[in-house]
Amino acid sequence: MTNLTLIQAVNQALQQEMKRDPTVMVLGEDVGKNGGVFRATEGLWQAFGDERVVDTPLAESGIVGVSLGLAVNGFKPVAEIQFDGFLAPAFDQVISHVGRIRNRSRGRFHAQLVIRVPYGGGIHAPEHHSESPETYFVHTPGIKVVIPSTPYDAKGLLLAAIRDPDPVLFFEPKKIYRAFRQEVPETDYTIPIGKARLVKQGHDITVIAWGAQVRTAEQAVVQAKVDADIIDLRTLSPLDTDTVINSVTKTGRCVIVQEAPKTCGLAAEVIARINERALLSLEAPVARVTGFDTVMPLSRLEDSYLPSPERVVKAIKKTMEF
Amino acid sequence: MTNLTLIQAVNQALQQEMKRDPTVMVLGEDVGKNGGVFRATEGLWQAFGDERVVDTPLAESGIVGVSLGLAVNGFKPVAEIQFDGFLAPAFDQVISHVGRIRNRSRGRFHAQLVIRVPYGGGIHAPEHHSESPETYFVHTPGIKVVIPSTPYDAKGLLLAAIRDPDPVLFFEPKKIYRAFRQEVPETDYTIPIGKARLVKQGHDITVIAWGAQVRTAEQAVVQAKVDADIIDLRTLSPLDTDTVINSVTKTGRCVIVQEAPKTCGLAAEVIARINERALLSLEAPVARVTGFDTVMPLSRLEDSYLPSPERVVKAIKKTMEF
Amino acid sequence: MPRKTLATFRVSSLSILDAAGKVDPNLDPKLPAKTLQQMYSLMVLARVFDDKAIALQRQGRIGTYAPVKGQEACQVPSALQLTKGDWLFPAFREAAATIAFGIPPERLLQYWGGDEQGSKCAADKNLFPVSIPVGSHMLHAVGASWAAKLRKEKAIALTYFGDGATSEGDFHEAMNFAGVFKTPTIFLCQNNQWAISVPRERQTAAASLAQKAIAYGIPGMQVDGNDMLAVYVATKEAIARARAGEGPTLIECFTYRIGDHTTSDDATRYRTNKEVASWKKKDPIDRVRTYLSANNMWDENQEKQLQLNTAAQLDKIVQAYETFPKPKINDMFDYLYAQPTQELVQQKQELTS
Amino acid sequence: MPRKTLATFRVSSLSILDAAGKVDPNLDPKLPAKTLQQMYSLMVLARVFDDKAIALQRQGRIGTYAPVKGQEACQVPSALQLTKGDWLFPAFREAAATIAFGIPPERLLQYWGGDEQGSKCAADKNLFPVSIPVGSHMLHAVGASWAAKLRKEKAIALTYFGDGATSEGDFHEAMNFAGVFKTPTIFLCQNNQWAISVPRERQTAAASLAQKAIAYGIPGMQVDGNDMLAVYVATKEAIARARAGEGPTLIECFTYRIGDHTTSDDATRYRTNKEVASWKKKDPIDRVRTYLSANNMWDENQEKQLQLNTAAQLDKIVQAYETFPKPKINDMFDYLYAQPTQELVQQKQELTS
Ligand SMILES: Cc1ncc(C[n+]2csc(CCOP(=O)(O)OP(=O)(O)O)c2C)c(N)n1
Ligand SMILES: Cc1ncc(C[n+]2csc(CCOP(=O)(O)OP(=O)(O)O)c2C)c(N)n1
Ligand SMILES: [Mg+2]
Ligand SMILES: [Mg+2]
Repeated sequence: MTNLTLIQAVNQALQQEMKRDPTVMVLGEDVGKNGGVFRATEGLWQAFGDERVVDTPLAESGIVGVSLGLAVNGFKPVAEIQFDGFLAPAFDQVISHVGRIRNRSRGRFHAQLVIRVPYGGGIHAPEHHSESPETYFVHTPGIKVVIPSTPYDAKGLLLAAIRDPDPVLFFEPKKIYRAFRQEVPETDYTIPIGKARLVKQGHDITVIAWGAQVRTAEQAVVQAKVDADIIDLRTLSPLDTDTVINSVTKTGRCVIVQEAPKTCGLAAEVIARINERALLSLEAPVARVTGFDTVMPLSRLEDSYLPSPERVVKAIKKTMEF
Repeated sequence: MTNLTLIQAVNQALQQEMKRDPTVMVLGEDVGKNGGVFRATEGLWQAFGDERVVDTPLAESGIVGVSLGLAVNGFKPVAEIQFDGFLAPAFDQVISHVGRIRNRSRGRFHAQLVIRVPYGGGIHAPEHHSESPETYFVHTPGIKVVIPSTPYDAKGLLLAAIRDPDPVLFFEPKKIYRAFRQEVPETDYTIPIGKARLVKQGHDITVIAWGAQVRTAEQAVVQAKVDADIIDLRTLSPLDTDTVINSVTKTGRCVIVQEAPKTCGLAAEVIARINERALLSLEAPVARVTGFDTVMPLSRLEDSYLPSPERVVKAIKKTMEF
Repeated sequence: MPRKTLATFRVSSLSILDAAGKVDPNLDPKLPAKTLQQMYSLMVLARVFDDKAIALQRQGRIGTYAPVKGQEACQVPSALQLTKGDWLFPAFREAAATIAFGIPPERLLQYWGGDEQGSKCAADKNLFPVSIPVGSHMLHAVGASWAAKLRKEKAIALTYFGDGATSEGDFHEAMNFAGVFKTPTIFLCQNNQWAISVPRERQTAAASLAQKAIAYGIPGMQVDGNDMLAVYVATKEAIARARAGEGPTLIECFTYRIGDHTTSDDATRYRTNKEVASWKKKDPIDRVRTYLSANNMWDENQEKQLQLNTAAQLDKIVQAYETFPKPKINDMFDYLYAQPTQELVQQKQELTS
Repeated sequence: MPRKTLATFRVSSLSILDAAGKVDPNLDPKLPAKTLQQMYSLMVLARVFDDKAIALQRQGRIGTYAPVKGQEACQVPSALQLTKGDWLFPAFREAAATIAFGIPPERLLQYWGGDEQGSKCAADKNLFPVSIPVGSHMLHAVGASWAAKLRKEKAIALTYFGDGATSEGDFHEAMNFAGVFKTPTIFLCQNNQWAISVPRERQTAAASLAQKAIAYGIPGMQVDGNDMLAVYVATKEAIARARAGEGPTLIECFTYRIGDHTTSDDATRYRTNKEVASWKKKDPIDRVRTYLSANNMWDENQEKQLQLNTAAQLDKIVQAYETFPKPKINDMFDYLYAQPTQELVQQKQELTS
């Protein structure tokens, strides 16, 4: 056991899995000697060399498309896209090919590949460096979408993702890359993809979040002094609907915290599922605390854009008092 | 007044607007001499010449990126993306640039441009030719998303889109390009972007659809023999929430028909808004009849994938009997 | 104003068997008669298959189809040289290459007939499914061949695409990755002069597509794509270089699409009969027959026999296609992931119950 | 095996003012002293601005910043030649070009300080906002300059980007569209040898970036990017060609990023001090001062005066920056559309109430 930050846990997972499985490769921009702009791949190039830790040309569609080719021919690429905003140039490869190859070939080929992406706002970075693009991929068939919110989960989920026979988009909440440490076993363990985490149990209300917003939710619950279930979705696709429904059936009230723009965000899907399976349990409308339907602003206004504990508290209170 | 098909109405709108406004340009793959693979741009090249009706190289990102450049320097490009599935290569330009230039430049530049895209399934076309990608763009700030379901609306909405000072993604339901004719005035008229259409008024239930699925909804309502409000959303972004809420407040029941994969589709957002503003009016969960969370199959299974009147009837009945 | 010359480049072209069926003796690869006859027979099969597929589409027995007619000499001599372990990444107009690669042609009908099962090739064949998004699949060829190289295998990847595809960003990224990582990838561009209705000159201001290789520091050449021998030789050399670890090659096959773009297209809208007729005179199959006959490697009897055999083969192909079981509704749910998600299981139940 | 030569290509390179400050007399454009002094002064201003921006970042007074140090000679002589109506499309490292284009430098600080208002240039300046997604903005330059051409105006567009950007698909599509439509676009590639930690050789196997122009049938050349005169001459010719309707040009400026990639980067992790030191000897500003002094166009007094003036100017710039009003929360809602949507109005209310 060591006390690790989230990014250290990512690094450890990569280190250990590359050692264990010689078909695991890491590729992307600046992942080699530089160890990644966030240092997620630090030390890998030194340990595993130029053929397994590959600095690529600056081309995201190329990185993903070539990774698919590597994957169908026996490798397990872990591609890094440097920032969330730069997934967009790779969008076509992800949705038109990566998510389809198993289905298109009726199982003859499949893509065991992971795309790691530093995700979300909170570090006052330039434009396109603070995006929350999960909706695009949760809506897309054939890809799994995972996002840890703790160092422990980061390691276990990343190992599960690399071993998953299907493509996994692995978002890493960059705001909390180094925000806190947690005991992370050095041993090999996985956390099942598709299962949410009950962060805390309560009776009055369900608060749902993922990524860095789990911390916002936790803070808000303390501030609001409510007895809440807090659910960290952990896997965004496939969604763990049962955990959500069980909780909401119990509490009858729910607030969802989402960093992405509001409209057509994942929170809407969660609400739709609650509507479908737990409507009669609801004592109040499910509330959304989200980013706004505008572009993530540059740093001066970033904090106004992101969900804050205060906004979540307000929503909790409104929901409790409905 | 002439009896026109939907695609003829699109063509007429383009003809008339190009005549009226010399800054309107049409560009895309095969839009020139060939008149577009669906003939939407038929006759334009002959009428307006090589400089205003431009066959481009085969590159969607290029088409959209260059259109943005044309737009900021005084033209009003109407770009055609040949099929819905080929919007994906242009995704980065649309979300990273087209939807952002006004905000990014604090109003110094803006993009008065339209991207026309034949949309959706139902014509037994090859893979990637039958997609419903609206979620990706409704979730994206800065772009409007419009989809007509009748010839009359097609003309009025397209004229409004070309004249809108902001970028509009204009989806055209290809299944009904030639499915029926409607009286379309030859005169100049626009239909406001952002307003839904009440197709039919009723009391028992609200059925919501857009694009080709409006017809499915209409057929289902007849088959189910219910007295329904049928709403054609017409503009998907910004959503006309008021029309939805007014109707659901009245009927207390709602079915949404969506061709796209279920999870994180637009129907979820509509449900979220109903939840937020009309929860207490609901007598039953809002039902979704959608495409499935898998890849649109090739032609043999296409009809099983698409929402059918039968599936909508089933959902209506279940909702009525809840 | 005088400047220093930083570098000079040369792009070469190759043609061996001309339209009249005459071989350039200096360039003749002197292939065994058997090889020549095999390639000829495969081209003939591809041609009748193509006609049949169009007929089936007209009868509503398959869906949209993209004919290969006129491009057989680009595909057969190149795909035929692939050996066990090699990879083939087609676009959507590669019926001839697919057949030459040894895939049962009824699989092509199954695919174009609207059933994904048609894309499930045998375990010992590395044929990637048809890739509809133009230009997007070359990256996969780069990746797969890179994997082979990393494992120190001799396998290579051959990928086909059109003149239009060279305009896509992914073409650029694929060529560039291949150059940087020296992957054993053959980029075979079938410049058939048209991308649907858009002529080659509208795709790029470059005088040739072959010269695009210069941008990536890799070899590129143009060959007569209606010349079976030139394509054979160029591909052979490229494959040898790839297997020897010398990296990728771009081959521009200068050819022509004789038919419509697909069965949904009407090419008379945008090009002249005269142009088509002039290319028909350069037919890639006719010239081989002329050459073989003139050199005593083919006679009327053999031709008759071939026609009969091919017709019989075609009947069997169509029969095999029509006896394939219909796709099941479950198929669209069951192949998306190794294990269907709970949501998919529910959706399947909902639909099938 | 012999083949015909289809085509040959030549890529040229240009350098006029060497690292020692010596001019090649055969190539000397013989610019008026005033022009030379103006360019020199602007480069000096850009240099001190750059240092100041880094300092401000260290003090937390602006956010991440991408230094231009070492690349001033790529930017000043090119941007300075733009005239009214012309367009400039920067990437993110174009402080020197932006200043030379006549934009108040405090606007740069405002932008890097985290306020979009910094990107709102004056109505008579066509400066596009900083484009962070690498390679994506050249398409806009093609479109804007095409628009000018269609209106038969003389305006052109100049766009800057790095060696890394040439790997992106959008670079390819932009160059290709420009070639096909002969748009008046100058593609100025600052090959500063690094894309963050990735060296030039890893971006492409091509020996030069200039040769990539061959793929698009447009002129391309390499110039010494630390040579103000070479950049001036190459850009001037390209602009003249563009205005004359002769289409686009690719100019590869061979240069070096002296500083870190951005203030978030630590370049010592991936490159040697020796390499940096060797490039410092080729400083683009020093050589101009040496040249001007040796040719009686600059003396110590002028230098002193310039340093004083520049320092004073810099103070004013910082002061101007710090007196800009803070961005308002409303800003993020009010500029997305011409008219905010109902949803945005509600969201704004929700946040600000
Ligand atoms: C990304 C993308 N854009 C558009 C299309 C529609 N489309 C199909 S084939 C084609 C032309 C292809 O031309 P080329 O690459 O020359 O191949 P050819 O059809 O001539 O074999 C187009 C535009 C597509 N399939 N994919
Ligand atoms: C599409 C995209 N991918 C990745 C990044 C992250 N990134 C910012 S600058 C940079 C390197 C750019 O290199 P180059 O084009 O040579 O320009 P330079 O920084 O050297 O001026 C990278 C990878 C980005 N901004 N955009
Ligand atoms: Mg073609
Ligand atoms: Mg660089």
